[in-house]
Amino acid sequence: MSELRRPIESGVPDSKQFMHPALVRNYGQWAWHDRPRPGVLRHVSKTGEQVFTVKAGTQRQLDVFTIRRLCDIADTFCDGHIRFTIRSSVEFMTTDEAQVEPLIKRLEAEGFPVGGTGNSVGFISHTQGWLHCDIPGTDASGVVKALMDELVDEFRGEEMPNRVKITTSCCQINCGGQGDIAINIQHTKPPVINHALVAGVCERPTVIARCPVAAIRPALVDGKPSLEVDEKKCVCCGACYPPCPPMQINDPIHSKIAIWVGGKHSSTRTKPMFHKLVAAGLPNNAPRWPEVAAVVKTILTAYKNDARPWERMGEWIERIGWPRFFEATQLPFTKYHVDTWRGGRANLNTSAHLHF
Amino acid sequence: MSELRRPIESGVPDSKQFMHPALVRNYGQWAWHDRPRPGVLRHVSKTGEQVFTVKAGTQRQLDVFTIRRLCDIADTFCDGHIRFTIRSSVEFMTTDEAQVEPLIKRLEAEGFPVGGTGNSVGFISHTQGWLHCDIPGTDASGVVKALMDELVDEFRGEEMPNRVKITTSCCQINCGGQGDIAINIQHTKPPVINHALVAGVCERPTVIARCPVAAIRPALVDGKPSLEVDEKKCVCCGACYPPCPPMQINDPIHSKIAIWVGGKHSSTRTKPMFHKLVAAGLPNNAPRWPEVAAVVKTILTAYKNDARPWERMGEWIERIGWPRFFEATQLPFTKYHVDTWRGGRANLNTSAHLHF
Amino acid sequence: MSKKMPSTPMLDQLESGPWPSFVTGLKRLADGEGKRSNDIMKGLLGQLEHSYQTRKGYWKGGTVGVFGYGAGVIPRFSEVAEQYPESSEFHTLRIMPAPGFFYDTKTLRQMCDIWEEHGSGLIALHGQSGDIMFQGCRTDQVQPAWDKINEMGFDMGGAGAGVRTAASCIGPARCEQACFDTLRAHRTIINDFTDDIHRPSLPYKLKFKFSGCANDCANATQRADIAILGTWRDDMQVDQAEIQAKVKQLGRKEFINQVIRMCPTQALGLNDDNTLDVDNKSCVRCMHCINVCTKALKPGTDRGICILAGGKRTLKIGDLMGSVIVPFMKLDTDEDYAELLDLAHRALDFFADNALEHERTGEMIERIGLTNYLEGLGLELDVNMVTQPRTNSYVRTDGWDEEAAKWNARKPNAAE
Amino acid sequence: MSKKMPSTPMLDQLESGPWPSFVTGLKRLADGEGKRSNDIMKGLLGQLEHSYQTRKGYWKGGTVGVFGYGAGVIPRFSEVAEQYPESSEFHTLRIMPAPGFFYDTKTLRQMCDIWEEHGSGLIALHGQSGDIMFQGCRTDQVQPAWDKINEMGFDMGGAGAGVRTAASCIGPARCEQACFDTLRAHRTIINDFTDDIHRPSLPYKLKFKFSGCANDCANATQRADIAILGTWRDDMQVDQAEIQAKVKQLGRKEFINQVIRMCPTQALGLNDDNTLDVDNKSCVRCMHCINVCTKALKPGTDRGICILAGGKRTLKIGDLMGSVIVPFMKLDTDEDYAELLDLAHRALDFFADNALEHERTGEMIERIGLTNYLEGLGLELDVNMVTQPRTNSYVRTDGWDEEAAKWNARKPNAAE
Ligand code: SRM
Ligand code: SRM
Ligand code: SRM
Ligand code: SRM
Ligand code: SF4
Ligand code: SF4
Ligand code: SF4
Ligand code: SF4
Ligand code: SF4
Ligand code: SF4
Ligand code: SF4
Ligand code: SF4
Repeated sequence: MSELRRPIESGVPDSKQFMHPALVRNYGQWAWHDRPRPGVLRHVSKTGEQVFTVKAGTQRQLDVFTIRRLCDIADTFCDGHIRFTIRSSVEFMTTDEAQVEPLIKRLEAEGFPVGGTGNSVGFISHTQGWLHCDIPGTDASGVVKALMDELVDEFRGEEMPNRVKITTSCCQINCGGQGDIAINIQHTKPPVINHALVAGVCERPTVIARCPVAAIRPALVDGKPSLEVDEKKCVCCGACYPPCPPMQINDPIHSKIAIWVGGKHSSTRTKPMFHKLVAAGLPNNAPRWPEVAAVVKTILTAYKNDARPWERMGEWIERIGWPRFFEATQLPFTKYHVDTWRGGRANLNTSAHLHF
Repeated sequence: MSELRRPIESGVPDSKQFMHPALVRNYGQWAWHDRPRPGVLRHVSKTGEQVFTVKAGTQRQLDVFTIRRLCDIADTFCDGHIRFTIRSSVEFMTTDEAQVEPLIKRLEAEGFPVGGTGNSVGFISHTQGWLHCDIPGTDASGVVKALMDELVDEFRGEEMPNRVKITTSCCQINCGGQGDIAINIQHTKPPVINHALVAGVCERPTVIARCPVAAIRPALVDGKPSLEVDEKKCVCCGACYPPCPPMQINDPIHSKIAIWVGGKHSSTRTKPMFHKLVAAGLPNNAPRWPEVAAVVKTILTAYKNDARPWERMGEWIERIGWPRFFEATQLPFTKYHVDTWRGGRANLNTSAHLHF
Repeated sequence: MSKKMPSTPMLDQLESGPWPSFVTGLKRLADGEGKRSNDIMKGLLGQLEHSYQTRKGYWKGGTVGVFGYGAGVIPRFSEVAEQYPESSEFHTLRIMPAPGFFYDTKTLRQMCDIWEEHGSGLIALHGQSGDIMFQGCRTDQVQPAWDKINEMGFDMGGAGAGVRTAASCIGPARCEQACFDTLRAHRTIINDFTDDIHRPSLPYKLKFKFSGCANDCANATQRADIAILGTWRDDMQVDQAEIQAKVKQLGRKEFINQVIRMCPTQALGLNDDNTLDVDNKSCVRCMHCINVCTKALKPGTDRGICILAGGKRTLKIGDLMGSVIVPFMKLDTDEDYAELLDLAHRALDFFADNALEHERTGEMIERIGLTNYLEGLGLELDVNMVTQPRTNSYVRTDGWDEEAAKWNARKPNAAE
Repeated sequence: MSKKMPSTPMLDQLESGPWPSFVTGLKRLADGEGKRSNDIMKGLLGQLEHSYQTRKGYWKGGTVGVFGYGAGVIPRFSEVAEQYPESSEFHTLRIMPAPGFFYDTKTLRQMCDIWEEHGSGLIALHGQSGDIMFQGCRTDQVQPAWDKINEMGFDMGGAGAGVRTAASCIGPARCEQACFDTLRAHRTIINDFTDDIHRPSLPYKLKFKFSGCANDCANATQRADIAILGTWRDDMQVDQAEIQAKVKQLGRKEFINQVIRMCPTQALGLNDDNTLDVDNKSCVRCMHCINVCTKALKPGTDRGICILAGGKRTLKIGDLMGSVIVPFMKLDTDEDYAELLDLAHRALDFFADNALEHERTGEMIERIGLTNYLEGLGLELDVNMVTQPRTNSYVRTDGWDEEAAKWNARKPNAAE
C-alpha cells in the first residue's frame, strides 16, 4: 500500500457483526441469569432462549499463538464467536448446554483456567510495566502472573463473599485504577536529578506546574538551567518524571510496593469508594514478589473468613471496623495511614463510633 | 465587702448538695426509663425506686420574678430541688407519682408549657442578639419566642419521628451551634467601612488575618490608614466585624435569615452531621418573623408526615433524598446550595445513587 | 432616678402567645420604681425596642472586670446611651453552675436577691456554654455583685482566650446510659483549670464538654475543643426476654425496621425465635438499639471514656467536629482521674505553645496534622482515630519500617 | 538477522505455575528464526530480563505516527538498544475494538497474521482504556501494519491530549440489567469524535465510558471524564411469588440480612407474608436487591441514563470520582441520541476552552465550581447533583431571589 494512504476514519465497528447470533436475537430481551457452576453464566431471554457463557483467564499480553488457540476453541464450540471482558478474561458463548462441560475441559486442558465469575477473585487488571511503559517502577504483568498463580483456586471457585477486583499499577499514576485490592508502586525517595540533561530535555515551567505540592523550583546548577526539589515538601509521587525524564524517580530499592484495599467502582449498596492504604514498604522483589503475594493472601483470607455475603472488601471493613482489619491481617498501622492530603480531615473519626 | 476582696477560686460546686435526694441515693444505679406521658420521664433504679421528672419550657432570659415562681413550685412539689437542662428547660423531680398530675397542672397554670421530652420539638436553644451581644444581626430571644408560640403544641406533644433540636444564632459565628433546624443570620453584602474610625480602633493585621478568604487588604483612605475589601472575594461572613467594629456588616435589609437543616450532634446511628443550607434570603422581620416561622413549620410538617420512627431530620432526608425534601417543602434549590467551600466536592453526588 | 416605662409597640407583640415571654419578664422588672433593676430595665426596654425598630444592635464592648480575675465579665456599653442612659452599662457576669445544672431553691432565690439589688434582675439559665448569665450590671456594681455570688460558693466562668465554662449531661445522676461519671469528671477538670479560666492567656478559647454516652446530650463532639464521651468495650448487655416482649409490642416487621435495619453497621440480626443476634465486634456503640429497647439492652459493663479533640464552629476554616484522640480509657479510680487531668493539661499546654493567635484546637490540628498533635500530647496512634486510612498516595513513606516497628512493639488496639 | 535466545533466568521463573504465562508467550514468539517477530522478541526478552535484574525500565518516548493522524501510536525507543538492538524500537498501535469487545475468529486471526508480519506478535486484549494494543513495532512497520488493520475496518484509538478510546459494558447484548443500549451509545459518541481522537488538541485527555446500570461494570464513575450509566425513574418491577421463593431459599433471617438490611436507604421491608415492601421513593437505584434476586426484581420500565462528569485518577489534586451532571435523560429515539451527542460536544468544547494545560475535566470542575460548569454546558441544576447542600455559611447570597425565581420557573425535579 502507498505510504500516503489516507486513513479511513471509521471509528469503532458495529459489534453485532461479531456477536454470537443468539445474542443478536435476544438483544435487549434478557430476563434473568444465574450461574450453574463457577465459570459459567446462564442468561435466559424473555423468549425462553438460553445462552451459556464459559469464562476463562488469559495473560492479557497475548502472543498470536495463544490467540489462535483461543480461536480454535471458539471455532469448535461457539461458531467462531469470542469475546473479551473488561478485565481481559475471555468468554465463550453457546446455546447448547451439552457443550458446556466439554468446553470447560478443553479450556482447562489448554491451560486457560475456567472461572472468574460471580464471587471469585477475577483476573487482576494491570498495566504496562517494564514491558512497555516509559516510567514504570515495576513489571505489572510479572506481578500479576506471580499472584494469579497463587490465587488461581480463588479464580476457579466462587467462594468469596462478593466479587474481588484486584488491580496493579506500575507507578503512582495508577492506570490500573481503584481496586478491592490495589497493588501499586509507591516511591519513597525524591527524584534524583541528572542536571546535565534537564536544560536539553525538559520544559521547566511544565515540570514545575506538574508537582502537586509545589516542591520544584528552577535552579542554576553548574551554570546551566536546571531544577531543584525541596526534599522536605516532596511527596515522592513521581509526577515530575514523565515530563522530565532526568528527574529519575525509579529506584531498585526505594521504589516500593504499597497495597490499598476497599476501592469500589460500583454504586451498588454504597457509593463508589476510593481504595485505602494498608501496607507499604514492600520490596519490589522480581520475579515473583513473594512479600506482596503474602500480604494479598492474608487480606483475602481475612475477607473470605469474615465478610458476609454481598459485602465487597471495603464494605466488610467498614462494618467490622478498621481496627479489626489491622488486627486480623496483623498489618502495622502507622502515621502514614492517617490521611494528610487535601480534605484528609474527612477521613478522621469525628464521632463516638468505635470498634472494640 | 472590700473592693480588694480576693476571689475564692472555688471552681464549680459539688452538684450533690443541690440534687434531689432520690438522685443522690440512686446515683449510677439507674436501670431503665420510660415516658408515662409527654413531658414526664420515669427513671427506675436497680433498687426499684422510681423518680418522675416533669419538664417544662421557660424563656431562658429569666427575670427574678419568674425564677422565684419556679422556686415556689419546686418547694411545693420537689422539696426545693430544681434543675435546668442543657436547652434551658426546667425539670422538677419527685418520687411520688401522685404529685405528677398536680405538678403538671400547676406548671401549665403558671404559664410554663409542660413537654419537651422524647420526640417533641424541644425548646429552641438560642443566643444573645440585640439584648446583649455586640455584633448581632437579629434578636435571638425574639425569634425564639415568636417561633415557640407557633410550635408549643409540638413541644407539648411527642408526635415527631424523633427529637427535634432547633437552634438560632444571631450572626454567622453560630453560638447556637448545629441543629435539626438552625435559624441563622446570613449577611448578603460586604461590610460597609467607616474609614474615619479604622485607624483609631482596629489592629489592621488582626482584622486582615481574620478573613477566611483573604479579601481584606490595607489601604490608605483620605490619607489615613484603613482597610479595603475585595467585594468579588468577600463571602459576607462578618468575621471582620468583631475585631473591627467600623467594618459594619449588619444591615436592616441585607442581613437576612437562612435556614439550615439536618445538623446532629449525637453519634446515634449516623455519625454527627453538620446542618445543610435549605433556605436563605428570608427577611429579618421583627418582631415576629412570620416568613421564618412559615418555613420552619413547612419543614416540620414534612418531617412529621414522612419520616419514620427514630429518624432524625438529617437521616430522614438522606433516606428520602434531597430532591424529595425540596419537593415536599417547595423550597427553591439554587446554585447557592452547591457547596463551594473547601472540601465542598465531597458534597457532590459522586455516584449513580439517584432519587426520583 | 425615676423614669417612665418606655413605649414598646414592637416588643409588645412578643407578649402574646402561649410561650413564656421574656418581654413580659423585662417589663415586670422595669415596672416599679426605686430598685436599681427597675431603672436599668426601663432603659434596656427602650434600647431593645429601638433595635427592633431599626433592626440593629447597639452594644459595644470595653474592659470591665473583677479584682483578681482577668475574665468572666462581658462588658456592654450602649451606643445609644444618650437616649437610654439607665442601661448605658449592661455588663454580664458569667457564673458557673454546678455540673448538671442542679439547684436548690434557696440558692436560686439568693441569686435572685443579689441580682435584683446589684443588677437588672435578668438571669439567663443558661448560656450556650453553660454559664449562669447575670445580665445587665453597671460597672460599679460588678464587684459587689460578684463578691456576694462568690461568697455563696460560685465562681466566675470563662470568657476570652482562656479555658471556658464546661457543660456536662446529667449522667449517672439520672440516666441509665451514663458510661462514666460526667459530673465528677467535669468538676475534676474544671476545678483544676481555674487559673486558665480566670486569667486567660491562651491563643484562643478552649472548651471541655462531657457526655455520658454516644447520644451526646451535652453536644460535646461539635462544640467542645475537648469532648469526653462515655462508651464501653465489652459486649452490650442483652435481656432476651425483654427483646421478645419488644418484638411483640412492635410487631416483627416494625421491629426489623426500627431496630435491625437502623443499626449503622448491620450488627443486629433477628433470630426466628424473636431473640436478638448481636455481633458485638461490628457494633460501634452508637446507642440506637439501646435507646429503642431501654429495658432489654444496656451498654456493657467494661465502661470508660473516649476523647475527641477539635470541635468548634465556623470561624475561620469552616465548622469542625472533634475527632478521636483517645478511643478508650477507664475512668473509675482516682488514678484514672489523675491520668485524665494530666492529659487535659498536656492538651492545654500543647495548645498554648503551638496554636496561632485566634486559632482553635481543631484548626491547629488541621494545620499541623493529627499525628503531630498526638505526638505532642504523648498519645499513641490508634486505628479508631480514623474513619478510613488515607486514599491518596501523595505521602513520603521512607520511614515506614521504623513506624511499623513502633506499632508492632506495642499492643495494636486500645481495646485489648 | 539471526540471533540466539537470550538467557532469562529471572523471567523463566514466571513460566511455572497454573496461570497462563506471558513469558512463555514471549518465548514462543522469540523461538524461531526469520520472522520479524522472532527477532524483535529475542531483543525484548533480553531487555525485559535486564529490567528484572536491575529493577528498572528502559523505554523512552519519542514521536512516531501514521499518515493523517496525530495520535494513536505509543512510541518506545530502547535506552539499552546497543545491548538489545532487535527491540530498539517497540512501538504500540492502539486500535479500537468493537464496543463490548466482541470478535469473530476470522477477524482475530487476521489481526494475528498482520502482527506476526509487521510487529512482534504481541497483542494485549485489552488495554485498561479498552484498546487492542498491538505492541512491539519498528518505526518503519507502523504505517504498513496500520494500513492493513485500518482496511479491516478498525480505526486507531486515542492517545495524548485528545478524546480517548471508550469502553462499555456488554449491556443489552447479554445482560438483563442494562437500562440503555451501551453499545449503541458508545458507537454513536465515539464515531462522532474521531477527529478529536485522531488529532488531539485538547488541554488534556477526555474519556467516555458506558455502563448499563449502577453496577458500573465499565468502571465509568471513577475512570471516565464523562460517565454514562443506566438507571430508571419509575418503580422497580417486583415478582412477589419469586420473592417468596427467595425468602424460602435463604430463610427469613438470612433474607433480612442479605436484602433488607443491606439496602443503603432502608427502602425495603419484609412483610409478614414474606412479600417485599418496596419504598420506591427512598430507593436510589443501587441495584443491590436486584442483583440478589435476579428472578424476582428488575429495574423499572421507564429507563434512561444519568451522566457523571470528572472521574479520573491521581494527578494532580488527588483521585476524583465523577459527579452527576445529568440525573436522568431518556435514550431511546434517534432524537435522544442526537441530544446526547450534542451534550457530549458541549462538554468537549467547554473543556477545550476552559481547562488549563494538563487539567482534566474533574480538576477543572473543582477549580471553577460545578454550577459554572453546568452553565457552560447549558445544563440545569438539579438536586440529585448534590449528596447534600452546603454545610458552610461562607457564601455571598445576594442573588438569592433571582436564583429562587429561576428554580420556581421550571419544573423542580428531573424526575417529573
Ligand atoms: C463481563 C463483565 C462486563 C463486560 O462487559 O466485560 C461483567 C459482567 C457481569 N457483571 Fe460485572 N462485569 C464485568 C466487570 C465488572 C466491573 C469492572 C471490573 O471488573 O473492572 C465491576 C465494578 C467493579 C467495582 O465496583 O470495583 C463490576 C461490578 C458488578 C457488580 C457489582 C458488584 C458489587 O456488589 O459491587 C455486579 C452485581 C452482582 O455481582 O450481582 C455485576 C454483575 C455482573 C453480571 C452478573 C451482570 C449480568 O446480569 O450479566 C455479569 C456476570 C459476570 C460474571 O462473570 O459473573 N458486576 N463488574 C465484566 C467482567 C470482568 C471480568 O472478567 O471479571
Ligand atoms: C496502556 C495503559 C495501561 C495498560 O497497560 O492497559 C496506559 C498506559 C499509560 N498511561 Fe494510562 N494507561 C492506560 C489506561 C489508563 C487508565 C484506565 C482507563 O482509561 O480506564 C487510567 C485511569 C483513568 C484516568 O484516565 O484517569 C490512566 C491514567 C493515566 C494517567 C493519569 C491521568 C490523571 O489525570 O490522573 C497518565 C498520566 C498522564 O496522562 O499524564 C497516564 C499515562 C500513561 C502513559 C502514557 C505513561 C506516560 O505518561 O508516558 C502510559 C503509556 C504506557 C505504554 O507504554 O503503553 N495514564 N491510564 C492503558 C491504556 C491502554 C488503552 O488504550 O486501552
Ligand atoms: C435532659 C437532657 C440532658 C441534660 O443534662 O440536660 C437530656 C436527657 C435525655 N436524653 Fe438527651 N438530653 C438532653 C439534650 C440532648 C441533646 C443536646 C441538646 O438538646 O442540645 C442531644 C443531642 C442533639 C443532637 O444530636 O443534635 C440529645 C440527644 C439524645 C439522644 C439521641 C437522639 C438521636 O436519635 O440522635 C437520646 C436517645 C433517645 O432519644 O432515646 C437522648 C436521650 C435522652 C434521655 C432519654 C436519656 C435518659 O435515659 O434519661 C433523657 C430523656 C430526656 C427527655 O426529655 O426525653 N438524648 N439530648 C437534655 C434535655 C434537653 C432539652 O431540654 O430538650
Ligand atoms: C453568650 C453566648 C450565647 C448565648 O446567648 O448563650 C455567646 C455569646 C458570644 N459569643 Fe459565643 N456565645 C456562647 C456560646 C458559644 C458556643 C456554644 C458552646 O459553647 O457550646 C459556641 C460554639 C462552640 C464553639 O466554641 O465553637 C460559640 C462560638 C463563638 C465564636 C466562634 C468560635 C469559633 O472558633 O468558631 C465566637 C467568636 C470568637 O470567639 O471570636 C463567639 C463569640 C461570642 C461573643 C463574645 C461575641 C463577640 O465576639 O463579641 C458573644 C458575646 C455575647 C454577649 O454579649 O454575651 N462565640 N459561642 C454563649 C456563652 C454563654 C455562656 O458562657 O454560657
Ligand atoms: S501505571 Fe504508570 S508505569 Fe504503569 S502503565 Fe500506567 S503510566 Fe506506565
Ligand atoms: S516527586 Fe512529586 S512531589 Fe516530588 S518533586 Fe516530583 S512531582 Fe513534586
Ligand atoms: S451568634 Fe453572634 S450575635 Fe449571636 S450571641 Fe453569638 S456572637 Fe453574638
Ligand atoms: S465579611 Fe468575611 S469575607 Fe467579607 S471581608 Fe469580612 S471577613 Fe472577609
Ligand atoms: S449523653 Fe447519654 S448518659 Fe448523658 S444524659 Fe444523654 S443519654 Fe444519658
Ligand atoms: S449500639 Fe448501635 S451499632 Fe451497636 S448494635 Fe446497637 S444500633 Fe448497632
Ligand atoms: S453495568 Fe449493569 S448492565 Fe452493564 S454488564 Fe454490568 S450489570 Fe449488566
Ligand atoms: S435498588 Fe438498592 S436502594 Fe433500591 S431498594 Fe434495592 S437495595 Fe435499596
